[in-house]
Amino acid sequence: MTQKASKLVIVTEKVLLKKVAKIIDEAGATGYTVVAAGGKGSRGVRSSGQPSVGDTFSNVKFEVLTPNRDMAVKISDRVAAEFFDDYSGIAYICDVMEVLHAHTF
Amino acid sequence: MTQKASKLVIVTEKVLLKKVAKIIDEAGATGYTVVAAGGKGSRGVRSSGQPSVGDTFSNVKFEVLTPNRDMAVKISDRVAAEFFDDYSGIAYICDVMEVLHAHTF
Amino acid sequence: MTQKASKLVIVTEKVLLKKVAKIIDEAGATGYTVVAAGGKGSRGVRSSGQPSVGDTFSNVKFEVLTPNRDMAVKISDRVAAEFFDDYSGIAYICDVMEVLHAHTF
Amino acid sequence: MEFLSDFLTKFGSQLQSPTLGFLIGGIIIAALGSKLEIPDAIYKFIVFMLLTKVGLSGGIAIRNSNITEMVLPALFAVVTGMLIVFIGRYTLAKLPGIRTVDALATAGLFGAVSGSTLAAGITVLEAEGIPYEPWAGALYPFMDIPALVTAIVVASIYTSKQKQSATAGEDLSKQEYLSKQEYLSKQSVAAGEYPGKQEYPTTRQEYRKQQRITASGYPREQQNRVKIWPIVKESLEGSALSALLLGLALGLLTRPESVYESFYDPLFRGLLSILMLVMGMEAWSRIGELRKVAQWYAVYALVAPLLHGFIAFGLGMVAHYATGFTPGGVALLAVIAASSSDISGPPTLRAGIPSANPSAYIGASTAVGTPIAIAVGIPLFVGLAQALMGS
Amino acid sequence: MEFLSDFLTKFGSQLQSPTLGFLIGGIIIAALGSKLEIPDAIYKFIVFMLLTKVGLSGGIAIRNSNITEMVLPALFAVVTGMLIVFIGRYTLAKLPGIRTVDALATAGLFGAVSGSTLAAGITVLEAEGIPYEPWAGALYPFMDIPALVTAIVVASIYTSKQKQSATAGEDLSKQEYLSKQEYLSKQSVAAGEYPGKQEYPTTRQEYRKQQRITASGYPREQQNRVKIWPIVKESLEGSALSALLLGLALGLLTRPESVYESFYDPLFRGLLSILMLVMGMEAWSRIGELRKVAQWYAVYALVAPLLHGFIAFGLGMVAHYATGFTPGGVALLAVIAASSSDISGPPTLRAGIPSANPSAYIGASTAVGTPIAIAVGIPLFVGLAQALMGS
Amino acid sequence: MEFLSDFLTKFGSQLQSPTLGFLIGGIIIAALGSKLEIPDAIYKFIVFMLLTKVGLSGGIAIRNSNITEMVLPALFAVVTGMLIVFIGRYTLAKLPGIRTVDALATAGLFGAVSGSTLAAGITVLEAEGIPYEPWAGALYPFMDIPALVTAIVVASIYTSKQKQSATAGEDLSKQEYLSKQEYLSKQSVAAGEYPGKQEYPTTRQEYRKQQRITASGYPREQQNRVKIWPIVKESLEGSALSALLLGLALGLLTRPESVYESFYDPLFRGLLSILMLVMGMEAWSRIGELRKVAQWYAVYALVAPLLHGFIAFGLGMVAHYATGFTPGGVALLAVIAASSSDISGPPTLRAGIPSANPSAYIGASTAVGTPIAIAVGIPLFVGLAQALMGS
Ligand SMILES: Nc1ncnc2c1ncn2[C@@H]1O[C@H](COP(=O)(O)O)[C@@H](O)[C@H]1O
Ligand SMILES: Nc1ncnc2c1ncn2[C@@H]1O[C@H](COP(=O)(O)O)[C@@H](O)[C@H]1O
Ligand SMILES: Nc1ncnc2c1ncn2[C@@H]1O[C@H](COP(=O)(O)O)[C@@H](O)[C@H]1O
Ligand code: NA
Ligand code: NA
Ligand code: NA
Repeated sequence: MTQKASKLVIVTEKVLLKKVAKIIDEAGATGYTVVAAGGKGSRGVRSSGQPSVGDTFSNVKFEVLTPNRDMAVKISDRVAAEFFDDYSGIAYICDVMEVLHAHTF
Repeated sequence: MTQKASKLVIVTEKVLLKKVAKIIDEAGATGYTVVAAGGKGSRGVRSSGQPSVGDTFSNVKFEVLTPNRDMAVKISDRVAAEFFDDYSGIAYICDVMEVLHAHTF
Repeated sequence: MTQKASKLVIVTEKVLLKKVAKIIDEAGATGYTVVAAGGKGSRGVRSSGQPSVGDTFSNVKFEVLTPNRDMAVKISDRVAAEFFDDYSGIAYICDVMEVLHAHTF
Repeated sequence: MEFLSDFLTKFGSQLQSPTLGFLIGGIIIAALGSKLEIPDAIYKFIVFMLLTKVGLSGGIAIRNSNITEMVLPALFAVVTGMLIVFIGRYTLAKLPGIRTVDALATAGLFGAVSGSTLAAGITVLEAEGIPYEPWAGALYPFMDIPALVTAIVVASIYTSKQKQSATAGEDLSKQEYLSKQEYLSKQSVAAGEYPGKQEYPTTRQEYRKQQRITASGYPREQQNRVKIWPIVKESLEGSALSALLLGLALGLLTRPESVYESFYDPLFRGLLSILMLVMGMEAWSRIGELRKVAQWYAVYALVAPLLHGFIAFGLGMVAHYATGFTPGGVALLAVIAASSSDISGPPTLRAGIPSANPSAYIGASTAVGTPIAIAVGIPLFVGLAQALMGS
Repeated sequence: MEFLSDFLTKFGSQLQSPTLGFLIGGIIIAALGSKLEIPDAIYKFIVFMLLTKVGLSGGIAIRNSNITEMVLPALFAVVTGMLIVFIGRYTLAKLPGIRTVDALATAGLFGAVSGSTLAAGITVLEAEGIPYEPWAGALYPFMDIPALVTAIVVASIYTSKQKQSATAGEDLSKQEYLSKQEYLSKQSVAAGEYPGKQEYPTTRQEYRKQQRITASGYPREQQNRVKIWPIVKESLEGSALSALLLGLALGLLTRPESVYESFYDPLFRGLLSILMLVMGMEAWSRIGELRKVAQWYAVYALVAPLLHGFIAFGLGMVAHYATGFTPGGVALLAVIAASSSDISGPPTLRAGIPSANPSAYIGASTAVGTPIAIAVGIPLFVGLAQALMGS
Repeated sequence: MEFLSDFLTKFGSQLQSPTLGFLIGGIIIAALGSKLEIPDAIYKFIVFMLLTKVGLSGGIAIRNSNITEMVLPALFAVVTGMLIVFIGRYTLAKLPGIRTVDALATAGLFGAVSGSTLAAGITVLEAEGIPYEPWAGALYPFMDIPALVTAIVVASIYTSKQKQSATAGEDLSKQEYLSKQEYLSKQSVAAGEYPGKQEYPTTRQEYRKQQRITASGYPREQQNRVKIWPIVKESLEGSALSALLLGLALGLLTRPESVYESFYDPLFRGLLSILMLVMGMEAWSRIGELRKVAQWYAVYALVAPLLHGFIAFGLGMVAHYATGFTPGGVALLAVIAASSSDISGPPTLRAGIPSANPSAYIGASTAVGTPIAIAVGIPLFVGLAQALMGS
């Protein structure tokens, strides 16, 4: 018996790492996965003064599996409301995931 | 004529990198992609003694495209059976992928 | 009112980073996200002479959200035509994405 | 006249100093498209090494010195830091096409301090054999923090005021907006206030007009009072200031002479040369960002380092005559003022004035401000200090 | 009495040594929330440099020395390493609320050796001018590997026994379980034995009760005999031990004096100071993990380093009177025993005793064990060695 | 005879030099499966440091020397670089089972220059006290770039010719192919010319046959003329050559003596020892790739470094008798020729001859070519230089 899930993806600026993680936690998600990402969007702007000459990525990509679509949309709405006016970012969802194995879901 | 595929995602501890890769290989998948990941789940535990002060991610995320759902489930079952008792990890699947171009699939 | 989208994923060699990004730009996508990736496919070959002893990944994974399937297929076709004869790589698509929040989409 | 020719000679020889040579070298190889890359880990390590060294030497020195001498220069550092922000508020921000928040963030960054410029200044003073108070490097936080705090506070007050008048004036449209908003939050519409491939809009009002369906403008909780302590804390916690203060404390409270002399001191110059190379490459790569914003930023970035340096030099001379602050110390105070923050400042401002455009302030500081401070400011103020000593 | 006052003086001056200063500095800035970060690449490089240096100097020295002298101390190192595990097995593991596998892993880690603590001990001996056998650093693997092997072997035997009795006792429920299992593997149910946001359960039996539908418990293939060679191999292949042994071999077989004297030796102290900073920051960041597990771990981590050190010091003194092992060498043997592994040990244990909770053993070792070994152990055993020399 | 015994003595003592010791040590620990890892950031930093040092010392020296002396050796470097490619074209490429593009890429890589081998050569010359022209390191680009350009140009010409004859010969099948192609591009079929888990095919024709539905073969736009400047530019922009040229320019135009003497020079040998370790570990890890390709690559990689070195040594001796090129300079020219590029060459070739198999050229160069050049080439050519000096 697998468990249907929605997968919310949020790509935004690295400086928001902790703040977005907190929102995800507060929404009651059982966890999240985060990877370093680069990218290009409508705003070609780097958020920090970190050397761009170096080899660092300035974005982070969050992936959150939620048991229902509502929770994902709630997280996305809150992140967008709090940050997307001033920071670059995108949020999208895919509703056809199935969790095969997890410690809690 | 595109080729339908299932995408299996496994997020688990970095120390298991080689062992999980071996299982994927043995199951007959044509390949896999792996990225460094951080994350939070039910167990907020780091597996290694590697400094957490540093900038390293302690998880890895595998993505495996398989021609059918069965192969993905088989890989997932084996990884969960061998490791998820003792190591943190999650496995989920998405069945609506289509491979557009690949050297072998 | 969310916006339906296709998600194109291209995993290929790091040396092609800029060239693939250019193709994506030219196809009119609103953006892309890229992460460092490792992996194994039909060709177990590293593209560069960069030390494999080090800790670097030699692939990149692009994720591009496109408003329609056609744009994604166009990008994928061009990348495959220009590079997949000589470089390793895979391209696949998932058509059931929904963009929740974005600056332009 | 003699001073000018003296200065030009000094400037000519400065151009041959490794510090400046590597800076210019970095600009040139970046311009030529070189793929040379100083890895991020090395960059962070170098910053740590340099600022720990500055801290250690300061701490060791303070142990044996009369710390009350530091009071007046430290006070002047605070004054300069705050003054720089207000200068920006009433010059840069008044120029056509400049958003006030962008101007304030830029002025804050130019008021804040660059560890690498400070290190370069110390190297030149030592190469020229000009004595300076060993605690002078510790003036860093006294200018850095007040500048950042002032910029963020003034920007917050400004933004609140703007919002209130906006609410008053756009009452009706706001109502429409809110009902649309309710709809949106239920239907999860793609959102974001920045328009697509257009030019960066200069006022919030413009934003609204350019919106697509993907627009945002979510009702944000009103933040009424700006809290100062979190800003100070964030500054102190930054990696550069942390390393400086750690070194200071270790120099003061422990006996780190053995590692200082065998490790931190001898590696200082060499590591600085690499950091200068990075600064040069950075400067070039940020030029593009500077081009995207109003040209006034380039003008400001050209003039401000020297102006700020002169102000600090003037105040430093007051301290020179009042309490015997050495000419070398005066020069270092001026260099600190001329510098603009490259490591800790930008993230602090990004969080503190989120509506400001980072391309404006980072572009202005990194692409023009820092090279000017190092290439023109340091030889200028060191030259002035030598003239002061001669007199 | 005199010894005590002597020791306290030494301890006071140790507090001012750069080694300890940077360690405490690291704890403090981490506690204050500093964003200072020593990149992972730098950390790995420093570990490589320090252990290669220890190896090189050992190898160069062994070339000209009578290697048979090493036999007794090496034997005592092996004995100490194994003894430490059994002490843990019959003290820590017997305490209430402590899982046996967790206790064994913890004891294994405390029996294993920390390259950074060893390097810190060498620095203090050299600063105090106390002579020691140059091959003493090479005692590292003789204690490290036996401790890890013993811990893993004992844990495996314990676990197999537990499983057998469980199978016997839970025969019926097992049948139910297996049939459920078959069902599961066909339907791919989400699985995993650890419960959600609850406290870490202390027995496997508890786990079962807390299970949700996502539970696991897949029939694992029975591993009947523990193989020792793979554990030894894994230890030897670890980055720290590899660097030490590489240095040793190069020192023994080639003539690396030129690079040793121009590079590895002069950078040693400075790099060590940075490593101490990392250790301090690590210690603070692991406190949280320690809090999640039973308080007995903190008690163990406080007492064990000194106890282990005293045992090794005692054995070392036997070697001192029997074969003339120097007091400095005795102190170093004690420091090695007092240290707990921070680099290679944890991953080896994670793989070797997978059911043990890393929060327990890494928390105990990094947050408390290592600071105690460096801050209390090193001055204590060096002081004892000096007393021994005086007598 | 005497020379041979002399050489063997020298070779024996070379085996004990840290340079070679670390190289062999790296091979051995990699073979033993050690998890020791020199982080990528450190590797890049070391390469930067070494080549900047070589550049700086060259630049400082050129300032005071008669640069016209450099003309003949530089010309010979160019000739050698190009010659090496043509030798590969008419030997390696003619062997059974070798694809011409693979052979050309391999020859290009062996013609190009390795910064680490050059640095190792300099260290040995200095250790032996053999004088050499300080600008000799600056011969690097004069051999490196011509070799890469020649290889890429020849390969492009070859490939175009092949395509034309293929088009002529396969006219009918091509038509079928194209119509299939149209279908494919509408239906987005999985594509790619390399077959699955089979052996690497040696001709393009073979590829076709092994194709699955996932095959590719998209009509590519015809690139008629190879442009040379982009290849030269790409070489110059590579990180190794950038650092060398930057150092050269700074040494020539500024006064970097202070940082050179306090930083770049003293760290040179130590950093080189670490780089040698990396080279050794790399060599081992690439053996697997070499095994996948025809054995002739191993033979070529064994012979070519010495052959190329002898050619350059011969030309260098012409310069010795003609314009007084020192024996040390001759040896360095030979070492440069014997070396094969490890940093900038591979990506340049990957982009320039994309159809060549990187396993072939990187495997041959890294796994065999570089160790041979360092372990046999350097002592051989240094020994020859000493014989030349003695005569
Ligand atoms: N169409 C897209 N596909 C994938 N990622 C995107 C897309 N648009 C934006 N992104 C990601 O979202 C980040 C922020 O976008 P923006 O706010 O538009 O600058 C970019 O840096 C990309 O990483
Ligand atoms: N709900 C979730 N969404 C996304 N990733 C998750 C989720 N839960 C767990 N993970 C990932 O799986 C890893 C292991 O989870 P766990 O075994 O529950 O500690 C975490 O570190 C996350 O990276
Ligand atoms: N079945 C697969 N699933 C996921 N990723 C794959 C798969 N096959 C190939 N890849 C990725 O695509 C890259 C190139 O594949 P290839 O061209 O077959 O060597 C590999 O390095 C993997 O990262
Ligand atoms: Na300033
Ligand atoms: Na121990
Ligand atoms: Na060559």
